[in-house]
Amino acid sequence: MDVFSALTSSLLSPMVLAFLLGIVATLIRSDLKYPDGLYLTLTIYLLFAIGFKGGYKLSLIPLNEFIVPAIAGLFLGLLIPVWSFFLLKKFGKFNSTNAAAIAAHYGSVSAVTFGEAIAFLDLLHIKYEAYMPALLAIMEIPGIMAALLIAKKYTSNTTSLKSIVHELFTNKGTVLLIGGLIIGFLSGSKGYDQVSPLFDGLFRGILTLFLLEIGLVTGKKIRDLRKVGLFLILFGILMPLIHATLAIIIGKFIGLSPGGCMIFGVLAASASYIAAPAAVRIAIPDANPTYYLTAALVITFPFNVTVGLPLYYSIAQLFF
Amino acid sequence: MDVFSALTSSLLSPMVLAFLLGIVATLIRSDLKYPDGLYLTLTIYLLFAIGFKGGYKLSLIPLNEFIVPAIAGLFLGLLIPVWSFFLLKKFGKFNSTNAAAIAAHYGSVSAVTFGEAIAFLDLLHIKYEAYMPALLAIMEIPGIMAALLIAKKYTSNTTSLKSIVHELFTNKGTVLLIGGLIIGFLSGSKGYDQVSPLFDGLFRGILTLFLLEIGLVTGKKIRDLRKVGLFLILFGILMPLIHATLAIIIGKFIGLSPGGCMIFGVLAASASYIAAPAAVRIAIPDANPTYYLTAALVITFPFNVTVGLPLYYSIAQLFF
Amino acid sequence: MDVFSALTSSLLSPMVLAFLLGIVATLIRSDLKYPDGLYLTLTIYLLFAIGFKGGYKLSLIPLNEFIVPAIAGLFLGLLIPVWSFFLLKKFGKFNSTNAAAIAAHYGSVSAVTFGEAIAFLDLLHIKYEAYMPALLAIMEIPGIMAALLIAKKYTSNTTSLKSIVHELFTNKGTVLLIGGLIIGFLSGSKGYDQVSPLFDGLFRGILTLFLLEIGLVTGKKIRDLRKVGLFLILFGILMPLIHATLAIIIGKFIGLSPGGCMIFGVLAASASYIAAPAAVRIAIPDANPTYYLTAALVITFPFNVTVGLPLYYSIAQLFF
Amino acid sequence: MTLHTLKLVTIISDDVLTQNLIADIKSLGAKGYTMEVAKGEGSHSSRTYELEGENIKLETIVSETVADNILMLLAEKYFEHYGLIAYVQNIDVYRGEKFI
Amino acid sequence: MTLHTLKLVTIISDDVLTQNLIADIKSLGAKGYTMEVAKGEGSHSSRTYELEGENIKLETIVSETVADNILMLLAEKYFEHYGLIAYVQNIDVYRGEKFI
Amino acid sequence: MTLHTLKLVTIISDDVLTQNLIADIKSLGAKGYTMEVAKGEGSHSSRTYELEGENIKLETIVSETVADNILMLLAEKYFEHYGLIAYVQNIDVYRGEKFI
Ligand SMILES: Nc1ncnc2c1ncn2[C@@H]1O[C@H](COP(=O)(O)O)[C@@H](O)[C@H]1O
Ligand SMILES: Nc1ncnc2c1ncn2[C@@H]1O[C@H](COP(=O)(O)O)[C@@H](O)[C@H]1O
Ligand SMILES: Nc1ncnc2c1ncn2[C@@H]1O[C@H](COP(=O)(O)O)[C@@H](O)[C@H]1O
Ligand code: NA
Ligand code: NA
Ligand code: NA
Repeated sequence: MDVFSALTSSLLSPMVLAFLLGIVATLIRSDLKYPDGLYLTLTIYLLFAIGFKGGYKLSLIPLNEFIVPAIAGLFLGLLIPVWSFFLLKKFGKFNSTNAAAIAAHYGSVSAVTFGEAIAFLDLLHIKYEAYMPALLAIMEIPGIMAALLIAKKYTSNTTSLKSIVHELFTNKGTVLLIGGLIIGFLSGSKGYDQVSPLFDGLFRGILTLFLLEIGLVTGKKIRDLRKVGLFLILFGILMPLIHATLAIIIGKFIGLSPGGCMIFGVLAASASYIAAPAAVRIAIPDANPTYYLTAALVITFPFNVTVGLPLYYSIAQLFF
Repeated sequence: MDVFSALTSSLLSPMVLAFLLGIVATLIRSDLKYPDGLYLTLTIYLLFAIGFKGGYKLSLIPLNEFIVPAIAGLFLGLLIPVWSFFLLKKFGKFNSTNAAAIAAHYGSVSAVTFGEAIAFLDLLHIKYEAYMPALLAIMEIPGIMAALLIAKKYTSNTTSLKSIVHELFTNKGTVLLIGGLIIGFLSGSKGYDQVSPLFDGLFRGILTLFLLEIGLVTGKKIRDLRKVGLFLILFGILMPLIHATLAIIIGKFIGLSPGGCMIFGVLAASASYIAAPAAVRIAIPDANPTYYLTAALVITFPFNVTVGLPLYYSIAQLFF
Repeated sequence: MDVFSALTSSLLSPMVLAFLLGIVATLIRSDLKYPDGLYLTLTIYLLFAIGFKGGYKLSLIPLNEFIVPAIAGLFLGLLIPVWSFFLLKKFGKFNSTNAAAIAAHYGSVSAVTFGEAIAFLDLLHIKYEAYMPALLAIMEIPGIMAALLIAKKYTSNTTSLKSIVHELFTNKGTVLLIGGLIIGFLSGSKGYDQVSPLFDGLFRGILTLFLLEIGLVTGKKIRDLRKVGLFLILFGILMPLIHATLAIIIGKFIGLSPGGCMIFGVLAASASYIAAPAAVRIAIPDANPTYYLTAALVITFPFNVTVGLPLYYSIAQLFF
Repeated sequence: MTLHTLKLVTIISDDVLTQNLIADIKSLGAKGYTMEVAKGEGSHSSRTYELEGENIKLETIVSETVADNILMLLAEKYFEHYGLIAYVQNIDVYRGEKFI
Repeated sequence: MTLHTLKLVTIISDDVLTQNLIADIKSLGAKGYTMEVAKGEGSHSSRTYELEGENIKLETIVSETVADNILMLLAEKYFEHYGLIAYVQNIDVYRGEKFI
Repeated sequence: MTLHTLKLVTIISDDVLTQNLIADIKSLGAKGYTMEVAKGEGSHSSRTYELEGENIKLETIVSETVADNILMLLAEKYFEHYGLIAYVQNIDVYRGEKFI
C-alpha cells in the first residue's frame, strides 16, 4: 500500500471526518453540543475498552516478550519531557511553569490517537505486536511524572512528591487502562466473548462520536492558535515527527514488526489530552491551559491522526 | 401483505410499545424519568446514524437519480406551511404567531417517524430508494424557513432574516444529519464496516429507548389535549393524511417505487419535534409551546407511527 | 463441572473483576467517578433489557407453566421479611424502623445479581426455565410491601397504605421490568430480532460497566462495615444462604430444573438495591441508610456474585 | 428601573420528594420554580453517588408571606422525618408582579 | 481579611439564549460567569423534560453599576418576548478587584 | 416560627479540587454541604467543555465564624495558584442549630 492511499484512508475514515465535522460545527456557530457527562462517559468506555482488549491479547502471548519494549517505552517517556522542557524554555521563551506543563503532555501518550492508529492498521490488515495496548498503559505515566519533577525543581511549585505520585497512579486514565488490562488478562477468552460486542464491536463507532466532541472543542480553541505563537505550532508538528522517528528506530532495534514500530512511533509522537491536563491542573495550576491544550489538542492531535499516521507508517517501512 | 397484518406489525413493534409504556408510566405517575442529557445523547446518535447510513447508501448509486426527488421534497416543504398557516388562522382561529409556529412543525419532518418508517419497511422486506435519508435531510429546513418568513410578514416579529437562516443551517439537527450524510458518503464501505455495529446494528434498540422517553413526555402533555381545542386535534390527524396522499401522488408521478412513495408520504405527513421547536423557541418566542408541541408530539406523531405507517403504505399500494 | 472451576469462572468474569476494580479505585482514592446520570442510564437499560428478554422467552412457552413458580415466588417474597424483621429486632437489637427497612431489601430481589446468575449459567451452558426473568419481576414487589406493612404496624410511621401500594407498583424498577416483559412478550421474535443487538448483545458488557460503578460505591461504603456491627455482617451472609437453600428445596419440590432451582435460590438470596432503597427512602425515611445499604450492597451482593453463585449451584446439584 | 424585593426560598431534599414538594409550593401560591440536581452530605445523609439517591435544589421566588407559609409547611410535613433543608434570602427582581 | 460587597446577578432562561446572554453580559463588563443546567416551570413555560427545552442558570458577580446595566439590557431585549427571569443579590467576596 | 440568620458560603472551583475542599470545610466545622456541577469562564479559565475540566459549585451553611475561617483558609491555600472564587451571603434558616 502506498503512502497516498494510506493518507486517503486515514483522512476519509469516519473518525477523522467526524473530528472535522465537529470543528466545522463550532466554526459556523452551531448549537450542537454534547450534554454534560457524555464526554466523560465516552472517555471511560474508550480507556477501559483499550485496556481490556489489550489485556486479552496479552493473555495470548508469553509475557516475557513484553519486557524489552516496556523498558524502551519507559525510557522514552522519561526522556521526552526533558528535552521538550529545555527547548520550550530556551527557544520558545516559555517560563518554567508553562514549559513543564507542555512537556508533560508530550511525555505522556494519547489513547485516542493510539485507537486511531489501531483502526488504521486493522483497516490495512497490517499486523502488530499483541502487547501494544499494554505499552500504551505503561507510557502514560512516566512522561507526566518526569515533567512534574522538572516543574518542582525549576519553579516555586510546592506540590509534594507524594501527592504527585498518588495523583499519577490513581488518576482515572491509569485506573481504567491498567484495570482494563488486568481484567482482560484474567478473564481470558471466555470473558472476552461475553463482553466483546460492547468493548470491541462498538469501539470505532464510539470513537467516532468521541472525535465529534473533540472536534467541537478544537473548533473553539482554533482561535487560540494566534495566542500561542509560531514556535509552539512548529513544536507541535516537528517534535511528534522527531519523536516518532526516534521511536521507530528504537523499535526496529529491539525487534518490533513494521506495524509495531509504527505504533511505538505514534505513542511517542502523541500528546496526552486526558491524563496530562488533569494532572497538570492539580500539580502545576499556574500553568496556562491555552498553551498546553492548544498544543496537544489543536496542533499535535489533528496532525497525528491525519498526516501523521500514514507518514509514520511510511517512515517505519523505510527501515524494513 | 394486507393492511391488517401491517397494522399489527406496526403496533406491536418494540418501538411503538415502548412509546406506549412511556405514556402509561407518566399516567400512573411513575418515578421513571431519564437523567438530564440522555435525551440529547440519544438524539445526537439517531440523527447522526440516520445521516451516516443515508450517506453510505447514497455513495452506492448515481447521484443524479436524486435531483428530481430533491426538488419535489423542497417544493412540498416550502408549500405545506403556507396552506397550514392559512387554515390554522382562518378556520382554527389561531393568531398569526401561533399559526406560523405550528405551520413550521408540519412543514419540517420528523427523523424519528422516518426511522420508524424505515424499520417498518425493512421488517416487511419492502424496498425503497437509497436516497431517502438524504431526502429527509433536505426536507428538514425549507418548511421551517417558510414558516418563519410567514411569521416575519404577518406578525411584529423582528428576528432578522440573517439570523433565521443562520439558525436553520447551523442547528444541531441539520449539522448531524447533513454532516452524517457527508461522512457516510465519503467514508464508503470501508468506513461503513468499521462503525456499522454502532450506527446500524443498535439503531432500532436505541430508537426503542428514545421512544420510551418520548412516551414519558407525551404522557405528561396528554392533558394539554383539552387546552388545544378540537380544531387542532383534527388538523393533527387530517393534515398528515392529506400531505401523505399528496406526496404519494407526486412520488408516483416522479417515478418512485411503492416503498419510496410511502416514505415520501411519511416525510410529508410527519411533524418535526426536534429541529422545529428549537428554531421556533428562538425565532418566534411568543408562540405558545402548548399548541405546537401538543400538535406535533401528542397528536401527529402517535397517529403516524401507529395507524399512519400501514395506512400510508396501503395508500401507496393503491397507485401501483 | 465441579465447584472449584465454577468458582473460578464466577470470580474471573469481567463483571466481578470490574466490581473489584471499582472497590480498589475508591480505596486508593482515585478520581475515577461516573458522571451524573450514567448510573441511572445503565439501570434503565439493564432493567428494561432483563424484562424484554424475559418477555420474549415467555412468549415461546405455554403461560400456565409459570403459575406454580409465580405463587412460590410471591409466597417466599412475603415471608422472608417477616422472619428477617424479627431476627433483626430480637437478636440484632435494631429498632423497628431499621429492622423493617433492612427486611424490605432482603424480601425483594436484585436484578443485577440475577443478571450475573444468568451470565454464570449461560457460560456453563446450563439450562433454566424460560420464565425466570418473569419470576424476578414478580418477586420484586411483595417483599418490600410486606416490610412496609410491618413498619406501619410496629413503628409510628404514618405513610398511608395507598401511597405505599402506589409507590411500589409505579417505581421505575417495576415499570421497566414489567413493561419490558410485556413488550418482549408482545413483539415476539420479529421484534426481538430488531432490537436484540442492543438488549441482548451488549448486556454483559454494560453489566460490566455497571458493576464498575457499583464497586466504586461499595468501596466508599466499606468503612461503614465497622459501624453496622458483627450481627448485620453475619446476617448478610447467612440469611442469603438459608434463603437460597430454602428456595432450592421449594424449587425442586415444584419441579424446577437444576438451573431453575439455582436461579430461584439466587432470587431469594439476593437483596435489592434499586427498588427497595427508593421505596424505603420515601416510606420509612427515618431508617438509616448506613444499615440497609451496607447490608445489601457491601455484604450480600459481593457474597452472592462471588462465592454465592457457584455455591448455590452446588447446593442445587445436591438435590438432583 | 424599579426593582422589587422578594424572597428566594431554596429547598434541598432527596429527589424522591420532588413531586410532593412542587405540589406543596404551588398549593401555597408559588408561581414557578427552578430546579437543579445536586449532591451533598449532611447529618442524615451522604448522597455523593447516584446509587445513594440524589438531591434536588428547588428554588422559588415568592412574596414574604408565601415564603413563611412554605417554611411552615415544610417544618410540619417533612423536617422531622426527611433529610431536607430550606433557607430564605432577599432578592431584587425586575417585574415583581410576575412572582406574586 | 477585607471583604467587598458586590452584586450577584442570576439569570434563568431557555438555553437557546445562552450564547446571546453571555455575549451581552460580557459586553456590559462582566469579567466571568458560572452556568448550570436547570429545569423549571413558570408562567410561560414548563421545562421539566429535555424535549421541552432546558433552562440555564447564569450567574455573574459584578459591580452595582454593571448589575443595573445588565438588568436594563435584559428588560429591553428579552423580557417582553422570552420566558426569562433575573434577580440580584448582595454578596461578600474576598479579592473584590477580580470582579470589577 | 423562629428563623436564624446564618452564612451561606459558595465556592466555585475546578472539580479536581473537590475532595480537598470538602475535607477543608469539614475540618473547619461545616456540618454539611451541597454540590453541583457547573461550567463557567473567568480570568484564568474557560471551562465550557468537559475536556477543559468542570467547575463545581460547593455551598455550605455555617456560622459567621466558620464562614470567616473558610474564606481565610481558601485565601491562604488556594487563591494564589488556583482559579477559584468564593463568596458569602446571609440566609435565614429554620432549625439553625443543625448547622452550627
Ligand atoms: N450545612 C449544610 N450546608 C449545605 N447543605 C447542607 C448542609 N447540611 C445539609 N445539607 C444538604 O441537605 C441534604 C440533606 O441534609 P441532611 O438531612 O442533614 O442529611 C444534604 O445531602 C446536603 O445536600
Ligand atoms: N417564581 C419563580 N421562582 C423560581 N423560578 C421561576 C419562577 N418563575 C419562573 N421561574 C424560572 O424561569 C423560567 C422561565 O419562566 P417563565 O418565563 O415564567 O416561564 C422557568 O422555567 C423557571 O425555571
Ligand atoms: N465574575 C464572575 N462571576 C461568576 N462566576 C465567576 C466570575 N469569575 C469567575 N467565575 C467562576 O469561577 C471560575 C474560576 O474563575 P477564574 O479563576 O477567574 O478563571 C470560572 O470558571 C467561573 O465559573
Ligand atoms: Na508522547
Ligand atoms: Na412534514
Ligand atoms: Na431476596
